[in-house]
Amino acid sequence: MARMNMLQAINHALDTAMAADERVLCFGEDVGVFGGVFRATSNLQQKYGKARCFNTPLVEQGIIGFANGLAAQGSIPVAEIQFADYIFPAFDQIVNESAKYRYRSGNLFNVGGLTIRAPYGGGIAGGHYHSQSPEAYFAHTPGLKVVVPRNAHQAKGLLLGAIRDDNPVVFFEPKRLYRASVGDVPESDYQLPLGEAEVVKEGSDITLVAWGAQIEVVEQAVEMAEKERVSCEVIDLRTILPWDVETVANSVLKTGRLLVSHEAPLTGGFGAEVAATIQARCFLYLESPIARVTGLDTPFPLALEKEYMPDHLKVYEAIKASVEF
Amino acid sequence: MARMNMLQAINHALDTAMAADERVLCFGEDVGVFGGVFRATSNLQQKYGKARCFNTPLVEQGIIGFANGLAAQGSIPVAEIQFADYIFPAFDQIVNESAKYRYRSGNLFNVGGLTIRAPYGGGIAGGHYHSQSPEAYFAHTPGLKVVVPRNAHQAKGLLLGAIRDDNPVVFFEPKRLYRASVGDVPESDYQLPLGEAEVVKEGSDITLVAWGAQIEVVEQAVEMAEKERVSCEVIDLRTILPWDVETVANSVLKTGRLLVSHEAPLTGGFGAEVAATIQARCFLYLESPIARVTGLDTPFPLALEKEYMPDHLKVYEAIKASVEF
Amino acid sequence: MTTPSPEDVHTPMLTDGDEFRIPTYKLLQQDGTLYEGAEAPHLERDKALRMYQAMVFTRVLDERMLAAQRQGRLSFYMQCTGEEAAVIGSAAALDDADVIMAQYREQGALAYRGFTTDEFMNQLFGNELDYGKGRQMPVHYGSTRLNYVTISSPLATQIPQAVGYAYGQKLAGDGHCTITYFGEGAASEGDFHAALNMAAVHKVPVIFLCRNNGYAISTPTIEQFAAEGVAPRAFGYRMHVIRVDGNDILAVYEATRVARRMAVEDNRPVLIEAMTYRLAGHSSSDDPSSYRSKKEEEAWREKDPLLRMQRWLTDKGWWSEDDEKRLQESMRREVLDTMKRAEKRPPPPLESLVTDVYDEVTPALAEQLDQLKAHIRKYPDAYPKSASQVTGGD
Amino acid sequence: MTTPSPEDVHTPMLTDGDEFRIPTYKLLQQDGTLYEGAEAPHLERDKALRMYQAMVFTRVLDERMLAAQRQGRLSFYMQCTGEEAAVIGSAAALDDADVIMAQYREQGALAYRGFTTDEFMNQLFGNELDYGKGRQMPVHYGSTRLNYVTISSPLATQIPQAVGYAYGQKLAGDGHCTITYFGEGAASEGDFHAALNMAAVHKVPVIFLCRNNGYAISTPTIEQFAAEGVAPRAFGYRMHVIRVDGNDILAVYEATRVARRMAVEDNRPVLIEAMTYRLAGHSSSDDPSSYRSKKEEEAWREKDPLLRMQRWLTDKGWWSEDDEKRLQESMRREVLDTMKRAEKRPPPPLESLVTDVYDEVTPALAEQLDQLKAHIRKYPDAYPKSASQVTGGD
Ligand SMILES: Cc1ncc(C[n+]2csc(CCOP(=O)(O)OP(=O)(O)O)c2C)c(N)n1
Ligand SMILES: Cc1ncc(C[n+]2csc(CCOP(=O)(O)OP(=O)(O)O)c2C)c(N)n1
Ligand SMILES: [Mg+2]
Ligand SMILES: [Mg+2]
Repeated sequence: MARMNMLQAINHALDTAMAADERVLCFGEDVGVFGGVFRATSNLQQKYGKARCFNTPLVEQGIIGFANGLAAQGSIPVAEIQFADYIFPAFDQIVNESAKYRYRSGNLFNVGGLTIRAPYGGGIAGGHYHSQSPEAYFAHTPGLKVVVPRNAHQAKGLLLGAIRDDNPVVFFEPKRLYRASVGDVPESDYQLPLGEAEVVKEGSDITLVAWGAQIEVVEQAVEMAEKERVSCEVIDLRTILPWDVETVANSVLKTGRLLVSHEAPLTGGFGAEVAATIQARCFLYLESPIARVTGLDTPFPLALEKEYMPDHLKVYEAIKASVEF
Repeated sequence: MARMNMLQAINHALDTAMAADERVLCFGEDVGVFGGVFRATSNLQQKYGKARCFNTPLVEQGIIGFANGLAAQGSIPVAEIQFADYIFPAFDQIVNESAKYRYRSGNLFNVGGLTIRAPYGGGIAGGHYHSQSPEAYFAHTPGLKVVVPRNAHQAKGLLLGAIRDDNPVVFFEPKRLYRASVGDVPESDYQLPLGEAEVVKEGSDITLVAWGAQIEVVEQAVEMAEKERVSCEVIDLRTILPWDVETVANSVLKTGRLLVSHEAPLTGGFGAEVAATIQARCFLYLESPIARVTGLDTPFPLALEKEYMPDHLKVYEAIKASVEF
Repeated sequence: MTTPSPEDVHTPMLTDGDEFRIPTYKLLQQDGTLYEGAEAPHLERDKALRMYQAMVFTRVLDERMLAAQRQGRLSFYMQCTGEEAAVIGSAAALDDADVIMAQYREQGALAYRGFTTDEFMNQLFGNELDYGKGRQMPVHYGSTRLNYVTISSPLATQIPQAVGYAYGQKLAGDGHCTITYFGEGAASEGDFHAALNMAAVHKVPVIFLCRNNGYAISTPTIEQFAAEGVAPRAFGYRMHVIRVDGNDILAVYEATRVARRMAVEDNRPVLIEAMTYRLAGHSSSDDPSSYRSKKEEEAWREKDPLLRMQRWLTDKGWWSEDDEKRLQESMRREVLDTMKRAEKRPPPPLESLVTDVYDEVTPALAEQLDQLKAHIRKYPDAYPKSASQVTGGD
Repeated sequence: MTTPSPEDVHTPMLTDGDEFRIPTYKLLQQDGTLYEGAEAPHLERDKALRMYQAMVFTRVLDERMLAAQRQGRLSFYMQCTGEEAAVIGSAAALDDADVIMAQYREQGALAYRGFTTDEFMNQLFGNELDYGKGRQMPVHYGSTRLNYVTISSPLATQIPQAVGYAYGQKLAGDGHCTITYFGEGAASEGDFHAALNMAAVHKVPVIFLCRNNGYAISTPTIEQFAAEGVAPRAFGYRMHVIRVDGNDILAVYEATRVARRMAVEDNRPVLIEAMTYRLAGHSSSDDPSSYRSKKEEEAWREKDPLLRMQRWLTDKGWWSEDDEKRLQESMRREVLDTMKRAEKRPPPPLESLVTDVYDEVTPALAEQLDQLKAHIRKYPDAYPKSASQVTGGD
């Protein structure tokens, strides 16, 4: 075990993956000598050479197109998109190509080796174009896996899991936690499973579902709520697609209440899917409407970011509203 | 009034808009002399000249980038994307640019004049890449309007509404109905409102929400259900974003049951948003779980398209399950 | 980065590159003889005949399948007609283990590599033997055995993928390269630009073969780009380029052979622009008469690449009228017989709806399949293709 | 399409365009004198001083704001330092009614057009007077008055937009054009390729000005493209191109003037590649020392475009050391005073969270705002920026 922040944990995961399998490659804008604008790929070029860790020209659609081809060939590309806000030029390569490669070819070809890493989310005064949370766009795309870690330990284990998973994975990293989330992380090679949510905290009155940086926010709200004797169960979804319906449904069958929280705008956010599925699965057990605490239905602001965000106070109020319904 | 199919109605709308305002331009791949692969822009180049109706090079990101600039300049571009499956290379220009132009500039600049037309949906043996229904991707994007007409009359009125709406509109045309939907369409200039759903048929036992070609499917199912004395209310959402929560909620308050149906895959489809919102708004009035009848969580198939589709039989079964819950 | 910087200038001189036009490389004339000063590439008789037979097969397949589409037996078809030399000449210059990432009009390359008539038909009819499990429209072939990556409809996406694939080949050090085919229309996509740039920067053994066939559906090249063709774009990436008469199989073969050597031996990517013409409609859904003249078509029909090679072979004494007749007949028969077999085969099993979305069927998909089966059991008549698979319960 | 087709060839000759290198247009030497044989463009004294003052203002603004960022007063900043001649020389060659679509490092153009210090500061501090209503990061300026379209962070998106904008200008027939600025890094995006191609095909009055400043964040041009620069890409579109010394304001001015004439009079788009250097870090978050040498930076500091123009002005007798001192001082004072005012101003009103998403606030957004207000009323201390706006109830 070592104390690491999330960036170090990610760097460690990449290092581990590259050391263990020479087919693993890391590339993207500024990921070479510089180690990426957040330094997630620090020292990898120095250690594994320019052929396996390198800068690409500034073209996201090319990065992912190139990565798809590499994966089809049998390499294990880990492509970085500098900010999740800049993943959209590659949307076609991800949604029409990565996601459908295996299906359309009847499994003759696949890009299962592909992992796409991108820092996402708000809370760093990044404004309009350095704050978006686009997970829901990808979660509507069968064939992809979408993964979001909540802390350093999870980041390393899930990233190794993603790299070794035989499906294309979009791995969103909560950049607000890059340096803020520090914890004990095994230096050994370990993987956390994709497709499995984790019950982070057990409770009996209400189930709270979130992922990534929002888990911390939810935990703050829970602390407030528990002082008022509301017993909260907190679930980190971890994998957004395919998501772990069973774990959430079982929890709601027990608590009778559900709140989902994410930074992305309300409308069409992944919270809608969770709510829609769970209201059907747990209809007779629900004691109050499923609540969603999310970003506003606006583009991401800057000066009023604090007001925009689904912070712990908003979550806390929604918990209260749910239990007092 | 004249008998028109949906293509003729769309062509009529474009003609009407171009005649009424010389700032209106139509362009895209093969839309010039050829009139588009479906012939929606037939004769417009001949009538209004090459400067106002023209072919573009084969590059969707360029088409929409160009259209954004034109709209910012004050023109009223109506850009065609040949198939909705090919809109993804333009995703960045739509989601990061069109949608955010006004907000990010504090309304100094906007692309309100922009309309993007694209044929979408299955049922034409188009397989994997000529069948997708991508409306949910756009519905998660504040700043856009997303509109889908269900028949020829609606197509003309909504398209004129979209062209004249001062916001960027993505207008998805159900290509399965292009020639199949024939009806009386006024030859005059008329608009239908965006943002308003329409109660297509009143009923008291269950509310059925759909849009585009799926309305016809739902109506077939309703016919079967009503034979068994289930009174169905059918709502055509028409505008997917921003959607008309009031009309749906009022209906569900009355019927106590809701079914949403779309062709797109279940997970993260727009049905999730409708279900999530309505379970919260109508919690105490719901007599059964909100049902979703949708495409499977797979890419679009070809040989087994019939099996994949949310057809009238599946809708009918879901109606029964809901009222018998 | 070896040549010195050119002189500075002190008066503003703008250039559009028109001084630097790229010539067209040609060897074979339409009458089957070589241009003066031209030398035929070294080609063994067997190989030359293999190439020619692939051309004839492609032509026969195209004719028969278009007819089948017209008869309503097939939903859709796309012809390679007119472009056989560009496609087969280039494929023949490769090692069969080199990887092909094509657009959709390159069935000739697949035929050259030995895709069987059965394999063609199974895909076209999307039956239970289709490798693609009936998920894509006709002509979306793929073969791992033949290193032919399954066709994908979104244009140009395969071009940067080919660069990535070839980068992997370079790392693997197996001496192979990737060729990617695309139309002059597809070359307008952003993915094309990304691909050429990345290939040049990362020194990737990839060959970009642009079939400039004059049209992208109805759009003529003059509305696709202002330059004479796609070739000068290579200069923007300091990539080697050669423009070749795409109806001249010898020139295409030789250009590709030279390009392959640069790619594989020096890791230098090459762009080849094959000047040709789409003699047929864009697809079986298209009628070109509304956007181009019969006269133009006729002029190009005169340049038929098949006839040109046939004459060359005949001149060499490697081919006769008799051979031609026999070949045509046997191929026609084979295509028709195979088609009959293929169209009668059942569709892929119902399970194939949910397999291959992921490496393993997820619980949610298994559940969706179960629900679907139960539903079909209730309404077997409504789902004739799969009813028999679910009746009897499971 | 006027020049005849070049001769056919019968041996395979590949070219990468290296024969056709593009020279750099230069007028002014670093010592302020013209190159031999060079002729200065016609420039009135007033105009020359307006250009120079914009350069100085930009430099002063950059220095002060970087310092402010280091002091924690400003969240983020990006400098134009080293590239003032490229940006201001080109802007000065336009009509002020021509439209500018810039990347983010072109504050010089805005300064030249007359964006006031207040306007700069209000944007930088995202206060209630920021036209952008505090929604974007610092340096995302925009001005309708000055025909300067609001900056957008996603790279290269403005390039095809500029083509569309200019197409609209052409239809309107108002004799204006659009210029779009972008870095050599952004030119790798697919949108660049789309834009140049569409501009050439549709004959659009647009000027593409590429600031080739050697780096895209940490990525040097050698890892961005294999060619010497961006200029030869124009050949791919049969577009006119000129490469210019970007630190030479006279050459940039004249190149742009000529380009503008081609654009506006003949509807011929032009690509200008300005060779320059980003003297500062990429942004206030960047430290370039880890990816480039001090020596390299020093070499370019020697080519300072400000000094070069200052010397030329001094030679002409239009400028003195005294003038310089006075200007620097007054600008510094103005920037500091204005900054103090701007940073004290309140943020935009709470309502601005939901306005401008659409032309009108939708009912759903109005409801979200109401809920937010009610919430802030409950926890005023947690939202200090907006609490005062909601207390007292509404
Ligand atoms: C991204 C994308 N946009 C549009 C289409 C529709 N489409 C299919 S083929 C075609 C024309 C392609 O022309 P070209 O690349 O020249 O190839 P050719 O058909 O001439 O062989 C178009 C527009 C598509 N398949 N993909
Ligand atoms: C689409 C997109 N991808 C990545 C980024 C992140 N990014 C911001 S600036 C930059 C480098 C730009 O370099 P260049 O175009 O050369 O301009 P310069 O900074 O040198 O002026 C990058 C990668 C972005 N803003 N947009
Ligand atoms: Mg073509
Ligand atoms: Mg740069």
